[in-house]
Amino acid sequence: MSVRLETAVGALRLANPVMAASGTFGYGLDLADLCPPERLGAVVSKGLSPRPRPGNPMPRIVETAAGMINAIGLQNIGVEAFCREALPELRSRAAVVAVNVFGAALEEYLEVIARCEREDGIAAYELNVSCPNVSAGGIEFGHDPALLEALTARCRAATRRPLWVKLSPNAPDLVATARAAVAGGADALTLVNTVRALAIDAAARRPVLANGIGGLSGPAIKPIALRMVWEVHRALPEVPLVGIGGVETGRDAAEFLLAGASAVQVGTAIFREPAAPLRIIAELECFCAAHGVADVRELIGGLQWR
Amino acid sequence: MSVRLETAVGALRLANPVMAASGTFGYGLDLADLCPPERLGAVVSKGLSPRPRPGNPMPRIVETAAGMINAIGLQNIGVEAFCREALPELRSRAAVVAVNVFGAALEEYLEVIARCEREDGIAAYELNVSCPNVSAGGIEFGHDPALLEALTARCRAATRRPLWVKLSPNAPDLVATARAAVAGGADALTLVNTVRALAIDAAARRPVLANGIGGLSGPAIKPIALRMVWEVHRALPEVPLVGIGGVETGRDAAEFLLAGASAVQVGTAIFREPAAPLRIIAELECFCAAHGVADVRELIGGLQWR
Amino acid sequence: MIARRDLAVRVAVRTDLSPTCFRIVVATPEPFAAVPGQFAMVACGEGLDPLLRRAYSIAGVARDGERTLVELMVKEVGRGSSRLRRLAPGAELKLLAPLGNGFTLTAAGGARLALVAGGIGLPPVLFAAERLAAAGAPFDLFLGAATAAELLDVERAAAAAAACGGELVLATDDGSRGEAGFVTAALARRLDEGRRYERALACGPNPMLRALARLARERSLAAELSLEEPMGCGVGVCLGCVVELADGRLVPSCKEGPVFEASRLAARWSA
Amino acid sequence: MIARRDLAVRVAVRTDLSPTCFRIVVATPEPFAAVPGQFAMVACGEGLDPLLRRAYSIAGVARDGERTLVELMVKEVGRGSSRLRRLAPGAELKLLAPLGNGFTLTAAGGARLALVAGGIGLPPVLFAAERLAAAGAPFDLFLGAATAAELLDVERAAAAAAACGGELVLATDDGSRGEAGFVTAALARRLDEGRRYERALACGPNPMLRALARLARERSLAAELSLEEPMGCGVGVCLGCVVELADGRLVPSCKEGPVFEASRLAARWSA
Ligand SMILES: Cc1cc2nc3c(=O)[nH]c(=O)nc-3n(C[C@H](O)[C@H](O)[C@H](O)COP(=O)(O)OP(=O)(O)OC[C@H]3O[C@@H](n4cnc5c(N)ncnc54)[C@H](O)[C@@H]3O)c2cc1C
Ligand SMILES: Cc1cc2nc3c(=O)[nH]c(=O)nc-3n(C[C@H](O)[C@H](O)[C@H](O)COP(=O)(O)OP(=O)(O)OC[C@H]3O[C@@H](n4cnc5c(N)ncnc54)[C@H](O)[C@@H]3O)c2cc1C
Ligand SMILES: Cc1cc2nc3c(=O)[nH]c(=O)nc-3n(C[C@H](O)[C@H](O)[C@H](O)COP(=O)(O)O)c2cc1C
Ligand SMILES: Cc1cc2nc3c(=O)[nH]c(=O)nc-3n(C[C@H](O)[C@H](O)[C@H](O)COP(=O)(O)O)c2cc1C
Ligand code: FES
Ligand code: FES
Repeated sequence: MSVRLETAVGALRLANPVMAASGTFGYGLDLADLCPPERLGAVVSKGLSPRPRPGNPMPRIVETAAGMINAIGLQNIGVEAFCREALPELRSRAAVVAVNVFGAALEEYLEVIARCEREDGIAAYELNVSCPNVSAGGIEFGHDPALLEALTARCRAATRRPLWVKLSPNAPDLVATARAAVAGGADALTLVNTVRALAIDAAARRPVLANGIGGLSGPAIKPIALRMVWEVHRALPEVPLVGIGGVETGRDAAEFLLAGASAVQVGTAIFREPAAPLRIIAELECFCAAHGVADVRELIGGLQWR
Repeated sequence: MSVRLETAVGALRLANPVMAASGTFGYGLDLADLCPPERLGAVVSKGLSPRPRPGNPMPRIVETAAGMINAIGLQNIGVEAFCREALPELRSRAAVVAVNVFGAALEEYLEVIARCEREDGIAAYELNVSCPNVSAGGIEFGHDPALLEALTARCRAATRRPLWVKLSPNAPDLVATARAAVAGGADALTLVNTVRALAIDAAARRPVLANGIGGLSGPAIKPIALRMVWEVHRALPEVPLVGIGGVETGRDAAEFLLAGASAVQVGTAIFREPAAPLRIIAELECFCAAHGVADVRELIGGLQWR
Repeated sequence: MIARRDLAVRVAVRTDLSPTCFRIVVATPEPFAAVPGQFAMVACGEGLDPLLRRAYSIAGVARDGERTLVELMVKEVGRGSSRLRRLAPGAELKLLAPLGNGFTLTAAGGARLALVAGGIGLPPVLFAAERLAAAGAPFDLFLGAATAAELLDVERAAAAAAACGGELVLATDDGSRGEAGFVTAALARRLDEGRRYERALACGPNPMLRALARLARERSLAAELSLEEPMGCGVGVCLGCVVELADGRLVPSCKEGPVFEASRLAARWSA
Repeated sequence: MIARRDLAVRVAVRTDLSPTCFRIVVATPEPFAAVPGQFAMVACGEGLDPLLRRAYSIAGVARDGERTLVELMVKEVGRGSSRLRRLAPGAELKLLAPLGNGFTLTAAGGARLALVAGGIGLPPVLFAAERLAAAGAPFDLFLGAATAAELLDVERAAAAAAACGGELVLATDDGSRGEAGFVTAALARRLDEGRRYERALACGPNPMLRALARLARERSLAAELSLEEPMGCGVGVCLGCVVELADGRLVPSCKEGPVFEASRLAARWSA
């Protein structure tokens, strides 16, 4: 049985529903030998700020049960270097590129978008309003619906490209946050970012990470992420969603699609296995074939509530 | 080196800081052959309602990565049966018993407490205001600070015994909820209950659990629970806390103590290993001895923030 | 009855029984005994994956010099069973056992039992057969599977049945060995022919158990079914494995079961 | 240089080197080559525990008929290494390699290198020693450990050093074998005696590397240090392993390292 894997996130058509997540695939080319970006539905860049950022002190990552906590602190090369160093090759490979945008203030988001608007080959913007690592940073936008709506509206006005807002699982009211992003003009919502978490070095009596708190990702959070995708899908069935959180297998991807996502992103799994997104695409295809799904879009939102 | 393991949750003194959590140790005697309740700091009963409850339809549990989701639906034998069938033997074993109280309405909490007040041998009440399983049930109390304060105050007025409030990790504002419980007269806070989560059977296109949503527990949530204990401890340093969520080892217990808990509860680990609480006590003692901790209370809140 | 214990055991033997099923025999220096139908909660692999133990019916218990051998039969299905499959002799394993109630093996003087197993439901039934054979109690043994390759340990089953003149009836859904069709149909044919049983003892997939419960109700045959509900703890404290009884109560099948009198179960079991 | 690949390999040999350290040799039918100092990201165990791969320095690469043997030396410390320890020959393993940059093995005609290893820092240093020995390049080999039992593979090290007339210097913190005290002190004594080295190549615990960096700065000795920062991915995308350079940049040590010129590192490395 041949399976159609094409999907779309709003108006953006993707060859398959599996993307590499922001912060886990570098600038799209770092793993090109093991996982060619052009074979993925899309690649999302590491969060880009107007200028390079050094990030947090070490240690920045720690493993937990079926998960990891990171507090990278949004280290990145800056939007300028991305546009000059990575984008040309991504373009020539015809990879679908979403730029993950991060700013310490509203103006910084606009700066990043403005710089990217001068470039071809960017398929969408994904606003990171949910990174829990930088206290002066994005976290406030993602936790305050009014602020988030204003941010989204300003970014919306700055581009005609698809605009995704990446939601925080730590927001006091997820659905209210989702509505605010949509009200501000988001074309789609990505959910979820990492869950605020703490690891303690008991012998040293200190947090393991230099930053103290970090963000939990990986299979541990999958059941939470799935629940959130479903909650937002149920509240806003017309809004395209991108599901993320602990996707490790094609079956996981199918679960997110069923919960209402139009596509998924793969993060931590890439650290375990750089070619994980390719394997997941293949497994998703097998899953569809085995279950009589001729078109992967049949799965989207197909969960039958009991 | 000899280690003092005694601790106290508010005025309640415990021989050691390790309790069996509500819903994972039956009524305190079910595993007495493998894990004698009198050897634990305390045992917390399965959530008791005024009358027996049948609980949710099957399936009720599903395993996830380093965790499990349950939607038992608070099946229990009712407070009357507990007082008649379990309490006498718990008393004669001199086990320290906390009664986990659950009600579909405020009056039901009071009913359970009133019945228990007629009995000796109950060391504390733990109000379950956070169970995410029964939509008509406790969830509203735990998510609305005003309601929670009122509930706590009414229960406070009904007993002179220590009153613990068990917080939900799903509350929109954890610290506000904690403050409300304390304002209502709680002697201590237990945190956390399970995290709302969803597992999907992709082949069947249905939630795995009959109830749809359930509560995630186990090692997967430990980093989230630790973060929450620390956040509440930092906001309310004078309030005794009982830490819970994924405790599997003595080191995990030490981490919760460092984050600010005066004692810990062990839940899912008991399913993996009925004698887990005993092992955890022994490991905690070893940890203390190895790190020059003569009195386990030295650990409480001892985390040095970076 | 021996008290349940959390035993640290070592794998003595690991052999394939079919392309998907295998036998694991573990050895313990501790005294151990079990009733057919009882089970063990087995920690399948070190660490946290999988998190929960898996329930496996005890397929046999034997004394071997200083140690006791406990036999399990497992079908490779998912995370837990595939970890078990990869164990080599000498590997350590934790095993909480014996758990649950077990079958009623006594029969009124000379009365015959019908032992019915479907697929990987064999272990407790084979254990029962061997116990009955050793006691000289008469029974017929019905083994069903989807196809010939999934009929496990047929020679041992034949020997047990032969020991007291019982019949071994094989049935496969695809007719590749023994009678074609479901094993419950094979039993029904014996009843039609006038054979009488004091009681049927059965373990297998739910559809088989339902068919048997229906048959038992229709023919007024006493039947004990060993159920396999998903289990979290195996010891009655998680309430994840409850079974609905005819009186409406939901009882943990790990504690009140896994073996239930068919007539005690809620109507949907024999509907 | 051979491209990195995610290889599915099988364990060929697993032997103990000390009470806590062991050797694992894996075999692959694929062509494989590596530079001393390069490492592999190894998936230690099936399933999700542990979640992330662990980095292990390559201790040697050898051709064996149709297959290539890749050697690792591991100290049992935690979840990952204890899983590896329990692997039996034939077990499957995934191994992403070769990764990182490796040591500079060329030296100006006839100039001597100082190879310095502390504890389980031995593998890349031994690999370098054997490569240099094969090429006839002169070096002295300094091996340090806390105690005699933790000096690993001394005979192989002696053979490599002997091959081109180099000295093998052993040092233990407790003086139970070789010179008493830190291995860097043993190196300092040689420098004091007037011995000259083109460059030092070192791997070991951070305190040792710091001591070496200090020594190198004080004596104007070029030194390359192989660092072991906690790694998430090993391929430069998680930014969990960054090292601060003297110019203030934070660079992923898995990609720009793990070997760094000591003088390139931030001042705190030689403070
Ligand atoms: C009392 C009892 C006795 C049992 N005896 C045996 C035995 O002797 N031999 C044997 O091979 N198995 C037996 N089982 C089943 C066994 O406990 C495991 O469920 C089975 O091995 C699958 O586990 P896994 O980790 O390999 O698969 P998983 O990864 O857990 O799941 C694989 C698939 O099986 C399904 N599944 C999981 N658990 C169950 C369950 N309990 N019942 C039905 N489907 C399930 C899952 O939904 C999934 O689709 C018994 C179960 C019970 C409750
Ligand atoms: C480039 C590189 C090369 C390495 N080469 C070798 C080698 O050849 N042989 C070898 O035995 N080990 C080597 N290591 C270390 C190895 O990657 C693992 O960190 C080590 O085996 C511990 O893993 P574990 O899972 O057993 O312990 P874990 O359960 O991860 O941790 C056990 C303890 O070790 C600490 N720890 C974890 N990771 C590191 C780390 N990277 N550095 C220091 N402490 C850590 C933890 O904080 C914990 O206290 C190397 C590391 C790197 C980065
Ligand atoms: C090391 C690391 C760095 C990350 N950096 C970013 C980032 O720059 N921008 C962003 O929106 N999300 C970032 N994330 C979050 C991931 O994109 C993703 O939302 C999260 O990890 C959950 O998915 P997973 O479980 O598949 O990893 C990062 C995650 C990790 C683990
Ligand atoms: C099967 C099951 C039943 C539970 N029942 C209750 C309950 O009746 N009352 C309650 O307050 N918490 C209940 N809990 C929550 C636990 O007490 C505990 O808060 C949670 O499981 C997290 O701890 P753990 O990770 O150690 O399991 C239950 C948890 C599980 C897994
Ligand atoms: S499996 Fe936990 S109660 Fe039966
Ligand atoms: S380990 Fe991930 S960037 Fe180096």
